[in-house]
Amino acid sequence: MTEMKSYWWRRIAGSLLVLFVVLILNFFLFRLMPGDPVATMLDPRFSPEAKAELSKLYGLDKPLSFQFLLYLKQMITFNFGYSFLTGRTVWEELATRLPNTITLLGSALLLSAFLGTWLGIQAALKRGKWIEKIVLWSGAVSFSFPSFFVQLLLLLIFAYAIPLFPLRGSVSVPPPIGFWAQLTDHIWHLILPVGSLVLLGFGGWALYVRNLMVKVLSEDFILMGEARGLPEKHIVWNHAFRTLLPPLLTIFLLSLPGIISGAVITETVFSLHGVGRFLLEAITGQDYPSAGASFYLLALLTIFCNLAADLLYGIVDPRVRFERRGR
Amino acid sequence: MMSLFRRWSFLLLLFIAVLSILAPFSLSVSPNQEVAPPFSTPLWLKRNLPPTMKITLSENILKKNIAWPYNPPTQIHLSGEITLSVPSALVLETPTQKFVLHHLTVGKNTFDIDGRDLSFKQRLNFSPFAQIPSELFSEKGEYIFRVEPDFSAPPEMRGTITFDIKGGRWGLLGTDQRGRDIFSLFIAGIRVSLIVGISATLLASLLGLFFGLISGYAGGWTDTIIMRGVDILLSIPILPILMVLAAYWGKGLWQLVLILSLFSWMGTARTVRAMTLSLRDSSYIEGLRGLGAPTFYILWRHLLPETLPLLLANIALGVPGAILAEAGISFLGLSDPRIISWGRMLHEAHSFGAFTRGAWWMLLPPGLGITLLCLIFLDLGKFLEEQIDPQLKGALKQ
Amino acid sequence: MKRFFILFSVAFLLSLSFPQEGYSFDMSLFRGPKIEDLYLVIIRDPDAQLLALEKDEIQMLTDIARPADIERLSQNASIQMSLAKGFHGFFFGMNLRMFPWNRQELRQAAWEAIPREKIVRDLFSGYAEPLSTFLPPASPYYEKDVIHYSSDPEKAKKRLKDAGWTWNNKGILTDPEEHRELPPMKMLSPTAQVSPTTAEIAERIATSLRAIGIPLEVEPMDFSAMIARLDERKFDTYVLAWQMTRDPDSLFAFYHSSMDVQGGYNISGISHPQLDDVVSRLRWAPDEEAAREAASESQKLLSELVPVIPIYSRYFITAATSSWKGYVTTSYTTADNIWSLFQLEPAQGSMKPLRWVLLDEPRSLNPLDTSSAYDWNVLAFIYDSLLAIDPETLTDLPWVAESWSVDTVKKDKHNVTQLTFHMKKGMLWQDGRPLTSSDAAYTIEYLKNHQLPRYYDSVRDVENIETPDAQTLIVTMNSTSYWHLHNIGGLPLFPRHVLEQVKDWRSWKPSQTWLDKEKKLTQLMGSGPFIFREYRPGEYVHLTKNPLFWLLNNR
Amino acid sequence: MIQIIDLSITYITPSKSVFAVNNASLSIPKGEIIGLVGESGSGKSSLLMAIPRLLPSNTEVSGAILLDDLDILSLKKDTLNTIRWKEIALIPQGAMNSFTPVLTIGKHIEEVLTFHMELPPHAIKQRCERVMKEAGLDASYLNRYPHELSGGQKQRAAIATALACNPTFLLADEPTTALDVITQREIVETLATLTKEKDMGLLFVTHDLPLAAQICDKIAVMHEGEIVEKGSPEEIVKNPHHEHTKQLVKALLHLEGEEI
Repeated sequence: MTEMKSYWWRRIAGSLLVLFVVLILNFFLFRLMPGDPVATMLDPRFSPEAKAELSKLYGLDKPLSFQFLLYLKQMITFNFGYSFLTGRTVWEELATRLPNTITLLGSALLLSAFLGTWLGIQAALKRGKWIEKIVLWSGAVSFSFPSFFVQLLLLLIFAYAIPLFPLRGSVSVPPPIGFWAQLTDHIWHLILPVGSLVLLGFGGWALYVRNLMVKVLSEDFILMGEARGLPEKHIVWNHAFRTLLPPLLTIFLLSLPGIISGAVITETVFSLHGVGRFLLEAITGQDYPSAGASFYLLALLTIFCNLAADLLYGIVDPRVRFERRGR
Repeated sequence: MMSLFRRWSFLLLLFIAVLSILAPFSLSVSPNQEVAPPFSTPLWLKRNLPPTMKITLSENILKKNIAWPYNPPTQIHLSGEITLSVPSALVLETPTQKFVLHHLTVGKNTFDIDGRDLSFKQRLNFSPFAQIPSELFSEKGEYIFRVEPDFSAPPEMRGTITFDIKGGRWGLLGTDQRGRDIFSLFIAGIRVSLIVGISATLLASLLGLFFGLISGYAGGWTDTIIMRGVDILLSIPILPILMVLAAYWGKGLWQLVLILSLFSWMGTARTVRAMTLSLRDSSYIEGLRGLGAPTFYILWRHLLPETLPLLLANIALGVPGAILAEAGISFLGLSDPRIISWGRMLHEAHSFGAFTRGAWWMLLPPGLGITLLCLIFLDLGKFLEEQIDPQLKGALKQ
Repeated sequence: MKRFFILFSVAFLLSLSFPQEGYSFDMSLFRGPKIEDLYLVIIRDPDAQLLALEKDEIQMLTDIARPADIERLSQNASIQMSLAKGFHGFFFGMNLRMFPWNRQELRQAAWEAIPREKIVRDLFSGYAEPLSTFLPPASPYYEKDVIHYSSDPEKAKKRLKDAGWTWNNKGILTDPEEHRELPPMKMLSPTAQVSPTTAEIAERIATSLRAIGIPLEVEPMDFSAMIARLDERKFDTYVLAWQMTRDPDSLFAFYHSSMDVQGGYNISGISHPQLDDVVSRLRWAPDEEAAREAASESQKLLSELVPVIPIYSRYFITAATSSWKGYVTTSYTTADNIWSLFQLEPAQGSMKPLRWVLLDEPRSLNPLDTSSAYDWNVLAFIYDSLLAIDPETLTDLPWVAESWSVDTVKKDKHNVTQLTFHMKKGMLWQDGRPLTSSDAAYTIEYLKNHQLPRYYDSVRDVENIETPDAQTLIVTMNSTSYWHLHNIGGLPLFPRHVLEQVKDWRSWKPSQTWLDKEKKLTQLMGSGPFIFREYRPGEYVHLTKNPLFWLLNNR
Repeated sequence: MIQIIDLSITYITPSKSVFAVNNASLSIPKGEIIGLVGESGSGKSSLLMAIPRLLPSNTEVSGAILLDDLDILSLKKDTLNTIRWKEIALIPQGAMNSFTPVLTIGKHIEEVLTFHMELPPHAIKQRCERVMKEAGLDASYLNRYPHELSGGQKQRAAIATALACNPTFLLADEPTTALDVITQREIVETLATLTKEKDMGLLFVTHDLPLAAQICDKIAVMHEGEIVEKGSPEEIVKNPHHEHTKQLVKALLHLEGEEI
């Protein structure tokens, strides 16, 4: 097992290197950006001395090297200091927003992955039938529609014209009393945003799974499955899908960081309180601590997902495990 | 290759490309020119809106009748430079009411009044939110526009008064918030979306090919360095980099293409590397190396042709991504306002309230345009993919 | 842009005006608030706001900017609209420190070339006012007869020709003295994503100036990057909007040569001895007449020197659903003011929670630290101040202070202003403890000692504070200025027993720390009409009626 | 007994249709090894695959394949499934990756047992070990993955899987082509002895006439889709009638130099 461990140590060391480089890049990224955060607090009542005092507070007047060390300490200890925009600690800001974004993106990703996979498999099984046409077209459409265009349309139709779903936010005002009432109210609020993300997302999955499935079904061991008199459903799920699992899981994990950008638009259109919007505001508002923290977390998420994808691939696909041991 | 030319997507792409090349010459109106009042509706929309009219009064004609079978106009504008012998008033008589538009004094009068000015609304004691054109032209029938003397004596008048009644209808797709013709903007938008889409993906694919081949073939240290570089680039979100680079490099079209390609080559690099790895150990490459063929020769003559079909498919599938990225970037306001692209049109329509105004003719053309362009490239990509891997041929083949 | 547009009608309550004899606005008519629950619902997307109002999910939508929304709502019978002139001013600024903008006639010609009326008509469809003065018309110190530059490119060209300017074959202006051709210049403007309208206006100004031979291109950039370029004085021209207050003393901050420093607001860099003198006289005017006279004189001089070119002043427009009755609107404030809140009740049926919009997230709900308008939308309902503002005439109204006096006294050889406030008896904090002059004194001392940036300029000149008895507060300043009354009278009053518990004002989180658990009262507690109950991030802020509010049983 | 009567198979492709087998008839009695010899493309694999109806969907099959009195071609899908592997088991070509890469060999055998025989779990485990031993593989290979086995081992595992439900007939489609000569011999011998011991019928498809000659009771020669000759190995080698068989035999003689 020693080669296995050395392989993993090399992989983890590589990721830590990547993380460190990302940290340095993030730090300088914002210092490079022209502009000074305190300047944006434009208010005739702020005298020059008041502004100078503020920048002292945020430690902006200290030499760059000092700021970098402070930044490193903050990142490692996960306390990210104060956000310039709100004066609250960055962690607090993220804490109130993370649950919303995670539920939104998490459920959207899971739903579109499951729906997409199931449709992809059906399309591969029933070649030439209408279901394959749907998958091919929905795959194409989900790659080409600009998201906010679709989401606003959905909002107009299903929340305004036909008042099926609420127009905004994740809880109705005043909030219902009782855990179950609040839960159903929350879910009722999330149907449209999550639904729109799934509508935009499942096509990609369906197309990807269909192509993979078509390849796998033409493999010899599937024919052998039939030769062994196994029922078709058993072959499809226990043999074909089982071989499909490793690449599917890796793509699922690798696509996780990418969907954050989708959050910005969805959260604006449906007035949801999430990290996406906060991220954009932190960037445009030169809010170094918040932006720096958000990117640090995003980089962590990406690196973690890459590592997890590697690990999972090894577990799920024996060939890879064997291959690694050999090298 | 022949079957490529018969494909619907290829023909449509050809048509659109030709359209965008001919655009600058064929369009009667230049995209940046202000042609009509902002947010005018397209001509074919049968809302029975009046045509744009200009009614003038001068020395000998102090009264004009206007036949009015239409719905109310969207804008009215009153301007003039006259000298009068007698104090009088500029009056508009509707079938049932009479409105005094402007009091004229003896001697020289210059005035420039628009239906949207708050002072004009207050003078006619309408509420500040009233729509003057629909208040004045509320009924269908005979209207009279004339200079009426305050007292009995008929006034002599020198100079002219013009009464512009703007129907608020214009061209094929109406006008945007700056009164520019949306149709010519739409045609001009093709050029940018095509250029950004194709050149960004081409550049990205070349970069991907270059790095993929080298890291795949060379292996060892170079491979790890390039792959770690790819990991680093993948874990940096594109958003802030775009803002920093846009702030530094300025916001031109080619800066945008450069930025886009810099952040989309990693995917191609990985696929090319995987392919090179599998080919590298194949027997005939081994044989070539045995014969002492230089690395460059092997890469150029053998590995490159192998990866080319995959690359073509990759390019065709990459273009939609680039087009949507451009639309996303202009949605965040990072693109140059002087460049007319579909993404920009969609963003401006949205931020100036096209959705609430129900101006779907402003939103659908760019939105569907982007979608159509993406579908075309997706179809081309699929076609190329099927050439490489026939099994993928789905039921789509007509 | 939203960041520094302080919501006019609410911040209004805190800023002050000059006192006039008698009160035309009859405060005694008001008993209230009648409503029990007030929800400030957070919606940021303009489309979502509009749809929520039309569905009566919110009863009030404030600060509507897009003409498309205004037209649509005004045609809706179940919605009442209200319009008020504001203290907003949008300016085109030039760098007077270098050629060519150091030439006065070029600036005057530029003013004539910019089509202000057309911009207001096209981009705001009339819901803004072409500005031709340096103080918005709503200001009580607005001076009408100043030099008026009507928008006419021909007149601008004629003015330049008379002054000896010539155009080369490419149509670019060359100046009469050194025959130098105008270099291609840039105009700094925020990006279209942050503020689409401003980017549009910048484009139109550039085109109109190019038409008379001034080679100018718009350079859209990220807002904070633009501010940095302005601070470093590395610019040719720029466009920027200011939110002023009803006091004209901001003219000092904008146009006095001493303010041309890093972080100072004299960005265009005008330095003219006569102008310096008149704006200083305005800043340190001992009384109302001196202030009025200095204000008119400075506006006349500014319209001649043209350091910046005023373009337009935006109106504040609010829409409210007619499912409630009792809205109070005046020419200076739209329906979303505190007086409406005292009288509002459902048009028919039993009492139900009132839902108003909050345009963006309240930043920190920490009154000591924040300067964001969205925080003050909430805090203004919780805290009181010594004086209030008459929404009809912008004069001062008795609030916590029943009466007050402004005197100039001798303090070791030079004159200083002394303010005496007589506070109402029986005033209570929301937790039932008495509100006395020692609370007010401690508040002012706390703000001064900790140099809180937001209040620094208001309390900097406080010399000493005396509280002879529980209802009397005497504040002596170290200089004479008429505006001290407004600066001190407008401060929010904080309970002493809470301020004493605040260790570090920056990290103080009043909305999240209990003051009195049984009464469900947080440290975010004042003496105002509403008690803070809950802030649910991204959703709403919930306030309930303060049963101890003195205006409830107005004697 | 499996009887193939006038079987013809045509492949339909969008451009043209190809006649792979042209009314061939052959019978495989229980307890005998029948060899089917022909060069590649002669249609022998198609014939073999037609028996358990494993031909791809774009094929048209006419004629009849009788398993004792049952016509396999007309069977409904689920009854066909009861016959597959229970009656007729298939041993694939060595080159085919006949095992699902992500499942162990043991899992493959257990799967077939659970579907075709009602056996308690411990009986299944025992049976797996037994068939592995019969096929000449150590029981520890049960929890190995397909890619961990060499070509020969994979073929033995295939045989083990085929024997799991002790079928009455075995169809071996060029089982030893991709293997080296020594392993080839071992595999063939294991196959032959097992068929005899268990009194199964074996159809042995190959292009290698000498190999077939050694183990088969009867040999049929196929050429361009038709069975051109049938007989015992001796008859085929001694006096080949059809031109094609003659060439095959000539190639055989040349190899070994003297008469058998």
